Amino acid sequence: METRRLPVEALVGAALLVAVPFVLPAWMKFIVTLALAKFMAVLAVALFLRANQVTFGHAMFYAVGAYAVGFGAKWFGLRDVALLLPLGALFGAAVAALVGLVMARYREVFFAMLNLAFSMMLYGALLKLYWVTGGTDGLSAGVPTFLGYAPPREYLRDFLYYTSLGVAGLVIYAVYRFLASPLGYYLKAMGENEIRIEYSGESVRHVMYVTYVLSGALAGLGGVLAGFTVGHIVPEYSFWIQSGDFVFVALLGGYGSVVGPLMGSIAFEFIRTYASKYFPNEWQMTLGIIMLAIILFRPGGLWTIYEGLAARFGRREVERA
Amino acid sequence: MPEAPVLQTIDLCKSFGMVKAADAINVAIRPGELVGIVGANGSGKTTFLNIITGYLKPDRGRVLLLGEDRTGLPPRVITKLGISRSFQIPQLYTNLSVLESLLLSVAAEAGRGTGFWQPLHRRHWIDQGLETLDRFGLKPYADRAVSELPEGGRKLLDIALSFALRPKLLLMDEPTSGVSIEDKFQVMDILMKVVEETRLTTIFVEHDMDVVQRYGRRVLAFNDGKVIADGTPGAVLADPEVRKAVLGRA
Amino acid sequence: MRRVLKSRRGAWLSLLAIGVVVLVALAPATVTPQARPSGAPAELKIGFVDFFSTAAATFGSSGKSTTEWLVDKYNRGGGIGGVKIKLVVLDEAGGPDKQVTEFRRLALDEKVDAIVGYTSSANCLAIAPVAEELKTLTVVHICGTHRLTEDRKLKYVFRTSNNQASDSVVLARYVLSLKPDVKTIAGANEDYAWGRDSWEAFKVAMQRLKPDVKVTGELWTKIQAGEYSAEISKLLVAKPDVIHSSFWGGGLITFVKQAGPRGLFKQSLVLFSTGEQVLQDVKTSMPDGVIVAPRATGAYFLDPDPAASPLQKEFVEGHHQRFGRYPDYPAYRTYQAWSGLKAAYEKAIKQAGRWPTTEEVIKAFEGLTWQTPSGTITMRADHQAVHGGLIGITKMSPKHGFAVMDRVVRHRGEEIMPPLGTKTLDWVGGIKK
Amino acid sequence: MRLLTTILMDGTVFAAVLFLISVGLTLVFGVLRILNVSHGGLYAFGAYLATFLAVRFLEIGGNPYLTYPILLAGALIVGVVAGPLIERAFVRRVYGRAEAIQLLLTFSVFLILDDLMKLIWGTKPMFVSEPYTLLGEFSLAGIPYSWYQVVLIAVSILFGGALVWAVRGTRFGKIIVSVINDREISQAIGINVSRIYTVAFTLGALCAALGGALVAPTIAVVPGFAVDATVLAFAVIAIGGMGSLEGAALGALIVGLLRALAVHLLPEADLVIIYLAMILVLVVRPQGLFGQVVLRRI
Repeated sequence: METRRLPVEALVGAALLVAVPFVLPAWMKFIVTLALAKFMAVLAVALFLRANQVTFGHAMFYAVGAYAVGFGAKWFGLRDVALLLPLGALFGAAVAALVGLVMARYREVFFAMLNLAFSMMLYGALLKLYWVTGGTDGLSAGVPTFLGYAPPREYLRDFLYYTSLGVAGLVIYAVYRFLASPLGYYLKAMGENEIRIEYSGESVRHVMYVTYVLSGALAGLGGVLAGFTVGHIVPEYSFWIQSGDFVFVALLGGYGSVVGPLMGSIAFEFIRTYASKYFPNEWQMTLGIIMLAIILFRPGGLWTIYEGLAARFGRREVERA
Repeated sequence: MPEAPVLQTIDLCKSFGMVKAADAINVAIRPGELVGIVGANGSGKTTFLNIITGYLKPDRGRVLLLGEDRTGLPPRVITKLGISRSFQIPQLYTNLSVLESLLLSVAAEAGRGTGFWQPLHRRHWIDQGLETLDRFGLKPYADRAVSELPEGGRKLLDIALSFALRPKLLLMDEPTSGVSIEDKFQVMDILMKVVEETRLTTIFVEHDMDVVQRYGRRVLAFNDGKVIADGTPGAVLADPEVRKAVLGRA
Repeated sequence: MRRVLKSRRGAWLSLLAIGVVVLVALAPATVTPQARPSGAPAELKIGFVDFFSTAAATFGSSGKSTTEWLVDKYNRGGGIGGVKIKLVVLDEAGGPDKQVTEFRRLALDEKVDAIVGYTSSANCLAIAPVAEELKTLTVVHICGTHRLTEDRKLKYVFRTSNNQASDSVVLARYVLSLKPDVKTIAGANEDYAWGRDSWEAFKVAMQRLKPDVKVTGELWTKIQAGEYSAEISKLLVAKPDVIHSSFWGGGLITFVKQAGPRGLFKQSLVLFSTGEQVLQDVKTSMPDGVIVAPRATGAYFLDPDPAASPLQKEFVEGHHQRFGRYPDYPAYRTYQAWSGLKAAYEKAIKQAGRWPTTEEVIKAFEGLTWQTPSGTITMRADHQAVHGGLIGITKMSPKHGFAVMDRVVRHRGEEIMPPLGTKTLDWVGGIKK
Repeated sequence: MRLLTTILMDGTVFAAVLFLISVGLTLVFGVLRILNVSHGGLYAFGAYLATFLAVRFLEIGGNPYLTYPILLAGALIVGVVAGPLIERAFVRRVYGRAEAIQLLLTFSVFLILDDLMKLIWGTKPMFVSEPYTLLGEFSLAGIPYSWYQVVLIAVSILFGGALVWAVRGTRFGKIIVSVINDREISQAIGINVSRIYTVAFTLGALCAALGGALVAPTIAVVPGFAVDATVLAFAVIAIGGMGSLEGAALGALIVGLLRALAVHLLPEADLVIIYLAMILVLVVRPQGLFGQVVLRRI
């Protein structure tokens, strides 16, 4: 049923996203680009939410990806997206592989807190190593090239947009496969019952670890794209509030599916922008109220709202036929 | 030379504070045996399973599995060695469907539980999974959420998940507890048919004398962490000490 | 029935009469004194971005009050070149990625003609390339990092106040004039770029001006930490002659509150590079004899003397009347930004003889000299403004109910800013007495 | 020697502040099993209202010595109004839901509180000095300290002691412990668990507000300081063991002393020392120093 429904909608969704630069004004295109970048970090967080684990520290890997861009530009003159994307993912995965050794043992509040602590350590280091990282002033990203090609300035944003979209597409495919694999199901299952997994001869720690490394790579990718999109990289990328935003967005979109976080990311950027437009002094409160409303009335996030609509719409079609 | 026991425990001891949950337990289970363990609540039956499968570490003594000392290894490793267990309170993935849950056991048994690229829903795994569900009478529920299963179904699925691992020894912890009296024997009939067909070495723990009497070939009676009787159902259940310990009357 | 009708008519008539009277009374005020240049838009939409949340909101509230006061004043006078200003206000909190998003929305969606603001160095560095990309005229009012104008060549971005190095140089010169025999210095700064830069420049300047000065302690606190007991103890133990601190806002007030009773100000000469900003808030808690600077801003609400400077008098009195607070240095720096933007527009209008393009405004801005309450400001070719800065030492003023700056010394812009084309850090290392 | 006493004194002062910030958080976690992110917001709210009332009181010419009860009154108001309100209106609805949801719910309450304070009290720093300076100073090994700092330490000890006594030695405490150990059984034996939750949350809110009110005289209250309080409190109770009162005390002492040590001997580490301690403790002893491991019954 679902498999039959999905491709059509996926195509429609993809077509809409492809059309963005032609339909939406330039500033909205920027917002969607940034949303696509952050989506990958949100997806990383959403993976753990499926397993009932919260992380208040994944901004750490997001920052690793972003600083790969910053350092690349500062020291090595690197500014090619095609080179920095895999590098950022690699660094993200490498740091996650290291931190994950410790983290795979922890669950629930401790998992959340320890992630927080590690990300705040990175935050502290980025502040501290002022002479290397520019401290809070941050680093500038280079003007990106694409496989060595430097697009004309007026098309640069389109290049970035479509690169982000392409990477997002690949990420969606990869994560979709991951979630459909045995390990993906074990991840979901562990939120409910770790004991049964251990008594199946599988290691929950291994499930956590692989997911952690994957999530590090994803958030790293997101960081690279965000670094190029925003153009400026600061320690706040690693701040716990940023991690909190990721969790919030995952919940807003709904972490039950791969597409939910994407919907959440796009919605969040627009909500935040309009909140600060209409309530320049109370935009935080506006976000808080929306989040409360989602939690209390739509715990499945935007995705379930959409599913509800689709179900109703689908039924009507059936009735008509 | 007789075949090595599937399971042998030597002088197993475990205390929780002042309570002795296992007190010098010496037991050997040979291949193909169907053993019922009977005892009142708190007599140490579940603790015995927990120690064998590595959930608890014994204070003293050794656990030999298939002839080798495996004392203190974690459940995951014990399970890999071919010792599966089910639980008094079913340990299920309530957020998955019945078939998905079972597929995870199938994948684990195939040694592919850690694959993260190829799908879980592979044709031959699904066939295998449905076949197992069929054995346990759960096929009609395959696409239902685990949370929707009735209690009897939950117990059966819990055992099916362990069975699908194709163990050399299956341990069942109170397979009929929580199941209504009317359904008890139905559940046990299904289980015993599976065990017989596959000639699986099986231990099941029960506090219900009737069930043990009817299905056990060999019965161990537990009291205060000690094995107080070991033999045929008739002999053990006739033992006045056992009757006193299990039923509270001679 | 008739009576009702009649009475109603009477009411309408009297309303009309009042309306006419009011209109007549207002007429002189609403007639624009300036003729609108040809091609002038209906309104000039300008964004103002400053902190309205987080601890830095203490700067933002001064920035906002000045902006409101000034824009009202300009609009009463017909706006800029006869075009009224429409203000769009945005919060600077939320990190650079939010600021970059907001900047784009301001420029492309709201289609603002210019943007004024940015207090945080990270934010001004982040939006500068975006301003260049979108060709949006941007006037940075407070952000102090020298990297803004030295990392890249700016075309659309101007900074109407001097950079952070000036603060430290002013402090160093003032310390040596008060206490020529200073032997030891220590720093208590927040552990981020602003604190690091401030201390580094001060240390280098001190060592350059008096080579035998020794550093006896460097403290790096968390930004806006609420507990300085250990830091204060350490400074009490080290007993340096001079303590430099770039603490600001709430953190600074907390430090003063905790250090005052414990005698730190009696033991050492303490200097606060942003101290002037909190004087009105700390009221009687600030002891006498503490060096406070409004960074290196050229004005203070008592200096130049309002009695002698009409611009200063109007601003100080107007601001105090409306907001119950005298303008502080973020207020003066906001004033500098708005008045610079206005002056640039007006010069461009004059040069073009019609409403100017953004490029023409930029051309007019470069080399512009304009008057502010804080004196004359010059915009250099590198889009960095040069102006004088003053500094003083606290003295309780019973008249005001808080400490004011005493023994004010004023430095000319050239003394405290590196000349055009010189890197700030090189220049600080080579300053002369 | 002098360095040692200075470090000890500074560390203890900071520890007292940290304890006041975090004790309510650990209490709420212990009973409700919810990490209340809005805790820092309540702390800040307490500080704001207490400061506001004290400033107003002094403005109308009140006796400075009466600012102490006024500060406490401010905290009391925040605690008994905001506590039940937040628990009944929001937190109550997510009992038994996924942990992520619980965390995010309190996070959104935190965001709302943060802006609410700004709307009520504006963005200019607010402060009251009198309670701090009134008590005078004393000298320890040649270094002057304020008596108010000693008061903070004393109040923390008294406060902590009172809480431990309330949990260990009173009927109410026994009920709480029973709820902590097993909700269902407590319900079965006739304890109104829902009311206990409200009371515990309110008590936590009260602790937070009280902490804020007591620390307020030493600081300037500014927008955004709730954020710092939140993260600090997290770190302290993670180190000490979440849900443990003794843990909060020990955690506060460790963090306080470490930071004082860092400031005096290794100022560069001031910023990261707390998180470093947290990581070390959690890696070696995941449940925190006083935390307990719970084994699932199967």
